[in-house]
Amino acid sequence: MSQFFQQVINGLSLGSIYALIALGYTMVYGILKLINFAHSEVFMVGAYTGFYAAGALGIEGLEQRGAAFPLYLALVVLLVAMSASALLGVLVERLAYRPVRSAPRLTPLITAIGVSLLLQNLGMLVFTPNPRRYPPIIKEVRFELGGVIVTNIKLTIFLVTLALMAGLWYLVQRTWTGRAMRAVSVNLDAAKLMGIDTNRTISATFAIGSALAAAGGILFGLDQITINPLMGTLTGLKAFVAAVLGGIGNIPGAVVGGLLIGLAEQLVAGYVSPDYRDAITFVILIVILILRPEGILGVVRQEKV
Amino acid sequence: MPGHPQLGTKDWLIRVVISSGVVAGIWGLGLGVQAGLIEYVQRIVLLCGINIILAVGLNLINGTTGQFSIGHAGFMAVGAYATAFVGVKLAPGVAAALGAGALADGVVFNVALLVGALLSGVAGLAVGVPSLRLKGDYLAIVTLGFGEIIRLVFNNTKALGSATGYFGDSPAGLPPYTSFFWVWLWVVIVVLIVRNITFSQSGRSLIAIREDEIAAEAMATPTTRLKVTAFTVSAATAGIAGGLFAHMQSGIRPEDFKFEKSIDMIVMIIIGGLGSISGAVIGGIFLAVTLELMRDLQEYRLVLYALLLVIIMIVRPEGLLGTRELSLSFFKRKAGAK
Amino acid sequence: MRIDRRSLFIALASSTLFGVVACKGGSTGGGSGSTGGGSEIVLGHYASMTGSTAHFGQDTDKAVRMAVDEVNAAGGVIGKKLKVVTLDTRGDSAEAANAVTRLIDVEKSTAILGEVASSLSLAGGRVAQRRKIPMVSPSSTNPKVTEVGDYVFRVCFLDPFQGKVMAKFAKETLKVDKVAILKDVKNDYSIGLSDAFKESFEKLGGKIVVEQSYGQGDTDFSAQLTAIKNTDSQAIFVPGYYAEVGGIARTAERLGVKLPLLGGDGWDAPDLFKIGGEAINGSYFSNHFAPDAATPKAQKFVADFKAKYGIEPTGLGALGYDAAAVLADAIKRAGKTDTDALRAALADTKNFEGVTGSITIDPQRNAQKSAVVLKIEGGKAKFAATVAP
Amino acid sequence: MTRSVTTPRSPLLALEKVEKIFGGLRAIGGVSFAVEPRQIFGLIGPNGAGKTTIFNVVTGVYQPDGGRVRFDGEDISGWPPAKVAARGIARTFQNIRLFRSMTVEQNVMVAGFRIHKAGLLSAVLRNQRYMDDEREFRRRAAELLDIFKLKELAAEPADSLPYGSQRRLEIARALMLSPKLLLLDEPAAGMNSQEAAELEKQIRFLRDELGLTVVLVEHNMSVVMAVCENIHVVDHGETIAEGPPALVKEHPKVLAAYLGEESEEQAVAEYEAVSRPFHDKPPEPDHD
Amino acid sequence: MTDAPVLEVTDARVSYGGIAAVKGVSLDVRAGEIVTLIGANGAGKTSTLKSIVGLVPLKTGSVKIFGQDIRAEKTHEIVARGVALVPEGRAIFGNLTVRENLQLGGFLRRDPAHQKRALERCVRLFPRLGERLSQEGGTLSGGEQQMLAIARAIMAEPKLLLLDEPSLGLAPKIVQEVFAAIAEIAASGITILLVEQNTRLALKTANRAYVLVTGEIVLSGESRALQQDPRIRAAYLGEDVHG
Repeated sequence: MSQFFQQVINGLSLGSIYALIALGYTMVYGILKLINFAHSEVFMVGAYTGFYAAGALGIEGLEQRGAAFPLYLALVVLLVAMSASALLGVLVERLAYRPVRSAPRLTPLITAIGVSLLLQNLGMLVFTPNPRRYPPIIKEVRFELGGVIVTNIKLTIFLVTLALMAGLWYLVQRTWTGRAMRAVSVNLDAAKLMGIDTNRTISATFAIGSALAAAGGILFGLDQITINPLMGTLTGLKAFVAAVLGGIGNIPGAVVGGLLIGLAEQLVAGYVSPDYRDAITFVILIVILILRPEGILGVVRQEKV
Repeated sequence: MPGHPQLGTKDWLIRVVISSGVVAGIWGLGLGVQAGLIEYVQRIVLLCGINIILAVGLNLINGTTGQFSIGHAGFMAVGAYATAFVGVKLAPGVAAALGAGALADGVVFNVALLVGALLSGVAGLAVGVPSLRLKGDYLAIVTLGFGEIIRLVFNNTKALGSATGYFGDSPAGLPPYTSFFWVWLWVVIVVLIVRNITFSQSGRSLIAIREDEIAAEAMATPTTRLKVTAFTVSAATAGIAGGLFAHMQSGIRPEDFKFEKSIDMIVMIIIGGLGSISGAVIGGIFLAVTLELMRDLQEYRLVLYALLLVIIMIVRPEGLLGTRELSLSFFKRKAGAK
Repeated sequence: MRIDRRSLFIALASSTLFGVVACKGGSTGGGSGSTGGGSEIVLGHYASMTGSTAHFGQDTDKAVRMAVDEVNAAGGVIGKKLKVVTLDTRGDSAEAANAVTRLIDVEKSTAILGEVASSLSLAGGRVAQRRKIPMVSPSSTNPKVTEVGDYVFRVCFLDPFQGKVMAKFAKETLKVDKVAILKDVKNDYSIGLSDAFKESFEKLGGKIVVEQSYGQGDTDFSAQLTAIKNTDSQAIFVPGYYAEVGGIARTAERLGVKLPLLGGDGWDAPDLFKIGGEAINGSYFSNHFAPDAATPKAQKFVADFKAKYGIEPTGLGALGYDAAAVLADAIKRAGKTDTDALRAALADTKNFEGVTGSITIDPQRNAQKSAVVLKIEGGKAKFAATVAP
Repeated sequence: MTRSVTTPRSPLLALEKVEKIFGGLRAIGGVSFAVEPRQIFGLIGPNGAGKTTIFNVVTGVYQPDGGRVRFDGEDISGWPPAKVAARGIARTFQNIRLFRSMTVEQNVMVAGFRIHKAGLLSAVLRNQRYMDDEREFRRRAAELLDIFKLKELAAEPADSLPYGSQRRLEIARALMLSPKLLLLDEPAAGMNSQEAAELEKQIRFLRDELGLTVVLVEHNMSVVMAVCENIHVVDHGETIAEGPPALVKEHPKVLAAYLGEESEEQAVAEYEAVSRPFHDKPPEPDHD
Repeated sequence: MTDAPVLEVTDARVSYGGIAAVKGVSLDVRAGEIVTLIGANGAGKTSTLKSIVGLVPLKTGSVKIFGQDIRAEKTHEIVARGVALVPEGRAIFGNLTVRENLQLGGFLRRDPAHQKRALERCVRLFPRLGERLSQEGGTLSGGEQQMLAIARAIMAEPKLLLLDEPSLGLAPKIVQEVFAAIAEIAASGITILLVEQNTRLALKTANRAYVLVTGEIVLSGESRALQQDPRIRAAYLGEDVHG
C-alpha cells in the first residue's frame, strides 16, 4: 500500500509540473487557437536560465562550503528565469506567429513546430547537449510518512502549482487584463473595437504563459535532478495532452489534466511497465479526443451551419 | 479528357508500350547512374526517390484531403519492419525455387514491399477510422500520438530487435535490394496511382472535403469513407517508402521513425506546396539534397533547417507551387486541375 | 512581387539540385585529399555532432582530433600528415550511412572512425564493409558491430564480457544473490549489457528479482525505483549512460532505496559525480581503465585533454583517442594507404598501449582487453578489481 | 402560377413534432408539416425562428432531439447527411458553401459521387468504366450549367464568381444529385430584383420540367409569395401558421408577431428590407 | 464645438485581394448629426465603416476625426479618440456575461466611478439588459444582443457612434425599440453614422443620407428630400442609376 501512495505522491508532483506547462498551452490556445509547440522549449529555456542564474549567484561556492542557498536568492533565480522566458515567449509570438496569424490554421501550427525545432537546436548549440545537474536552489528536506517518502520540493511543486493556478484564474476572471484576454479569445475584431490593444493582450498572454513555464522548468530541474536541451519535447507534449484532457482553454482543466496525466503515467510505470509510460499519455490523448474532444471540463460548442 | 474515345485494344497496347518504355528507361538510367555517379550521389538519388514517395503519399491526405497527419513516420515504420521481416523469411524459399540471383531478389523484394504496403495500409486504416472524425489540430495531435505509439511498440518488440533495430538474420544486415531501378520504378508507380486518384471522381471529392466538409456531405459524399481510404492509401505509400528505406539502410531501428521524420515529410510537402503532386516531388528532392548540402555546417545545420522552415511559413506558406501542378508533358494533362 | 518571390524559390531549389551535380566532382567543403597521391591521409569520422546524443559525438571527436594532432606533431605517418574530416549523423542511421558513403566517395577517406552508438556503427559499418574501407569503432560494444564483416574493427571490449565481469563481481565479491535490473530500453547498449549480465549472473546461481526499464532522456525514475524498493533486491544493475544513472542514484536516495548500484562503462563521465553527488557513492561499475591505477599514458591523456579543451575527457573520449591512435599505428605498420594492407595491419594489432589499456585485435576484429571494476567513493571512482578476459 | 391540386398521395417530406435543443435553448419545439410531391413549399419566419435549423435536422447535419422526419415513406430521422443526400434530398446553404478553389464544373461534378460507378481501382487504371463515368459527369454537369447560365464560367474557380452566380451554382450542384426534394436556404439573398425574378422562373422550371419538389426558406417575400403554393410560418421554433400565400398573409398571428402592426404592404416591404442577411462582398477570410 | 466635422472621409478606397469593395467614398458627419449610409447588399457599407475604425486598411484616401488624420492609427487608438462601432452581426462576447460585455465596452474608462455611472445609464436605456446582467451574452435573444451591442458601444461615452445594420434580423417591434434608443443616444449629444438597409427607417431617423451603390456614393442630401426621390428606390434595389 505504501508503494501505491508513493506512486501517487510522485505522480502528483510530476503532474503538477505538467499542469504548470499546460497552463501556458491552454492560454495560448484559448486566445489564438494555436498549439504553441515552442512552449516546451520556452520551458527548457526557463530551466536553463534558472541554472545559469543560480550559477552566477554563486551557488556552487555555497554548496561546496555546505551552505544553503538563501531563499531570497532562490526567488531572484525564479524571477530571472520567469522574465527571460516571458521575453522569449513574447519574441516568438512577435517574430514568428504574428506574421502568420491570419493565415489558414495549419500555417501557424507548422510555424510553431518549426520554432520548436529551432529553439531545440539552438539550445543544443548554446547549452550543449550534455545533461546538467540542477543546482539545489532549495535544499531538499525529506520526511517519511508511513513508509511514504515526501520531499519539501514535491510539496513545493504541488503548492506552487495550485497557487499559480489560483492566481491565473483570478487574473483571467477578475482583472482588466484577463477580461481583455477573454474578449480577444472570443472575437479579435470586437475586442479591438472595445479599445483593447489586442497585440499587447496577446503578448501579455504569451508572457504570462511563458513565465509559468519557466517556473515549471525550475521546479522540474529541482525535482528531476538533471536538465538537458531536449527536456521540453516529451514533457511539453504531455503537458499539451494535459491541456486537451482538461478542456483546452480552461484553466482549472489544465491543472486537473496535468495531475491526471502525471498520475496515470506514474501508475502505468509502476504497475504495468515503464516501457509504456509515454504510450499511456498518447493513449489517453487519443481516447479523450475521440470520446470527448472538448475535454473533462470543456464546454461543447456546436459548429454553426 | 472530354470526349475521350472508347478505350480499345489499341489504347491498351499503347499503354503497355509506354509502360515498357518507362520501365526500360528507368533500367537504362539506373545503369547509367551506377556507372557514372559516385556511390554517395547514388545514395542521395535513392533518398530523393524515397522522399518523393513519402511526400506524394502524405500529400494525398495532408494536401489534397486537407486532413493533417503529423505521425506518418509510424506508417513508414510499419512498412519498413514488415518489408524487412517478410523479405528475410521469404528469401531462402524463393532462392530455392528460382535460383539465387537478381530475379529471386526482385521477386522477394517486391512481394515484401507489397506486404509492407498492405500492412501499413491496414495500420493506416486502424488509425484512420477512429481519428478521422477529428479535424485540424486535434487530428494532427492524434496522428502524432499514434505515430509515437507505433514506434514505442517496435521499441518494445523483442522479435524485431527492440531498440537495437531489425537487421535480419545475417550480421551484414538486410540484403541491399534497394537499387535505382526499384526505387524509381516505385516512384513512378506511386506518383501515377496518387495522380490518378487525385484527378478522378474520388479525388474531386477529397478536394471537396478539404474545401468544405459539410457541403461535401450534403452532396452525398461519404466523407468518412473517403478520408479513411485516402489515409489508408497514404499510409500504404509510406510503407513502401519504409520498405525501400529498410533495404537501402540494410537495417532499421525505431529511432529512424521518430517525430522528426514526420516533420521532415511535412517540410517536403510544405516546400513544394500542399495539395500539389509535382510540388511534393520537388519538396522531396529538395529536402534530401539540402540536408546533404548543409552537412558541412555541422551543428548549425539543424538550426538552419528549422529556421528555413519558419521562414518559408512566414514568407511563402503555400509553398513553391501552392495547389497548382507543374504541367509536365509526362502527365499529358490539360490545365484541368488548376 | 509574387512572381519575384516564386522565381527566388525556384532559383533556390534548382541551385540545390545543381549542388548534387557539383558533388559528383567530389570537391565540396574541405575534402580535397586523395588517397595515396596527396600529402595528407584523410581519416573520416562520423559521429552524432547534433541531436540528442550529440555529446557522444562531440566528446569522441575532440579526442580523435587530439590524437591526430599528436601524431602530426610527431611528424605524421609514412611521411604524410593525417587529416580528420568529421561528418554529423544527427543520431540517425540513414544519415550515418550517408555520412560514411560521403566520407569514402567525396572526402576520399583512407579509413573510417566511428560511431559510438552500435546501431549507427552497424549502419555505417555495412557501407564501409561493402566499399572495403577499414573502419574502427571506438566504443560500440554490441557484438553485432564487427560481425558485419572483415573491414570493421573496434577498440573496446564487448557487452557480454562486460556483463560477465559485473555478474562475477556481484556474485563473488559483493556476495549478493538477488539483483534488480533497471535498463534503458531505448539504448541497445543498455539492453545488450543487461542481457549479458542476466545470463552470467543466473549461470552463477544468482537471481534477477525484477527487471525495470526507462528510456534514454527520461528524468523521472521514481516509479521504477519505488517498485524495486518493494522487492528484496540486494543491488540494482543499471547498465545505462551516466546522465540517467546520476538521476537514478539521486532518486533512489530520495526514495530511501539503500542498495548499491552496479553498472558498465556508460557510467564513465565526470558528470556522473556532478549529477549523482553523494547518492552515487558506494556504487560499482566496470570500465576500460581506472584513473587512479592508470598508466602514465592515460594520465598524460587526461592532463592533455584538460589542457586542450578545458574539460575532463570521458571514457568515450579515451576510446576515441585510442581508435585514432590504433589506426595511425596500423597505417604506420602497413607503410602505405592501400586499404587491404591497412586492413591487414589493423587485424594484426597486438599489445598496442592505449589510454584504455593494452589493445589486441582478435580474429573477430574485437579488442581483447581486460576490464576494471571501479568503486565510487567520495565523488571519485577508485580501482576495485581487474578482470581479465 | 399553377396551383397543384391536393392529392391524397402520401407526402414526400413529413416532419412530425421535430424538436431540436441547443444547450438548453429550444431552437425548434415540435414543428410538424408535410410537403406534397411536386410542391413548392415556403418556410418563413423572422431570423432565428429556426428555419435553417429545420433544414439542418432534415438533412442530417443536426440530430433531432425529438420527433421524426419521414421522406418518401421512410423514417430518415438521425441519418447522416451523406445518406440523406443519397436518398434524394439536396440542399443549398444560407451562407454559400461552394468548394471555392475548384472550378465551377468540378463543383458540380463532385455531387456525382453517388452515381459514380468507377471505383478507386478503375480510377487508378483509367479503364473504360472510368472514362465512361467522366464523360457522363461532364455531360450532365454541362447540362446543368447550361440551365443556370453558368456554362461560360465552367472553367473558372468558384470563388471568382459574382454572388448571384455562386447562388445559382449551388443549386446546379445540388441538382447533380438528381434529388427528389430540393431545399433552398435563402436562394435570393444578395440578388437584385432582376436576378430574383430570374430565380423565380428557375424554381418553377425545376418543378415543372424536372418534377422536383422544392422547399424554400426565403426572406424576400415577393419571391416567396410568387412561387410558393403552401407556406409554413415559424416563430421562436414553433409553428404559428400554415396555408397558401393569400391565407398566410392575412393570418392574424403572422401579422402580429411577424409583420408588426403597420399596414400589410408596408410591413412586407419593410420586412424585406430588414431581414436580408448582409454580405459585404467579397467576404473576408473568417478568423474563428 | 469646433468647425471641423466629427468625421470626414475623403476618397476612401478599400479592396480585398484585388477586388475593390469601396471605390472612392467621401462623406462627412458633423457634430450632433445622425447621418445614414444606405445601399443594397454588397454596396460597400460595412467596408466603409470598417475602414473608418481601421479594421480593414484603406488603399487610398483619408479618414479624419475632428480634423485629425487617423489613417495610420490602429483600431484601439481610433477607439480611444472617441469612436465606437456597433458591428454588423453584433459580435458580442458570447461566453462572457452581459455585465462583463458592458464592462469591456468601457475598457478605456476603467475607473470604477465611471463604470458604475455608465452601466446605470445603459440599464436605463435598455431595461431588459438590467434583468440579465449575470447571464451569458450568448444566451440572449437576437434583439437583446443588439441592445447589448449598442449599450456596450456607449459604455466608453464615445463622441461618434457608428452603427452597422442595427435592424438586421430583428422583428419590427424590436426594431422600433432599438431605433427609439438610437434616437435617445443621439439626443444625448452623441454623433451617429448609421449604416442601414432599411431605407425607409433610416431616412426617417437620420438628418442626412448618403446612398452607396457598388462602392460609390451616387446620391446624398437631406433625408427629407431623399425620401421623395425615385432614384432611392432604384439605388436601393440595385438597379442601374448611372443610366
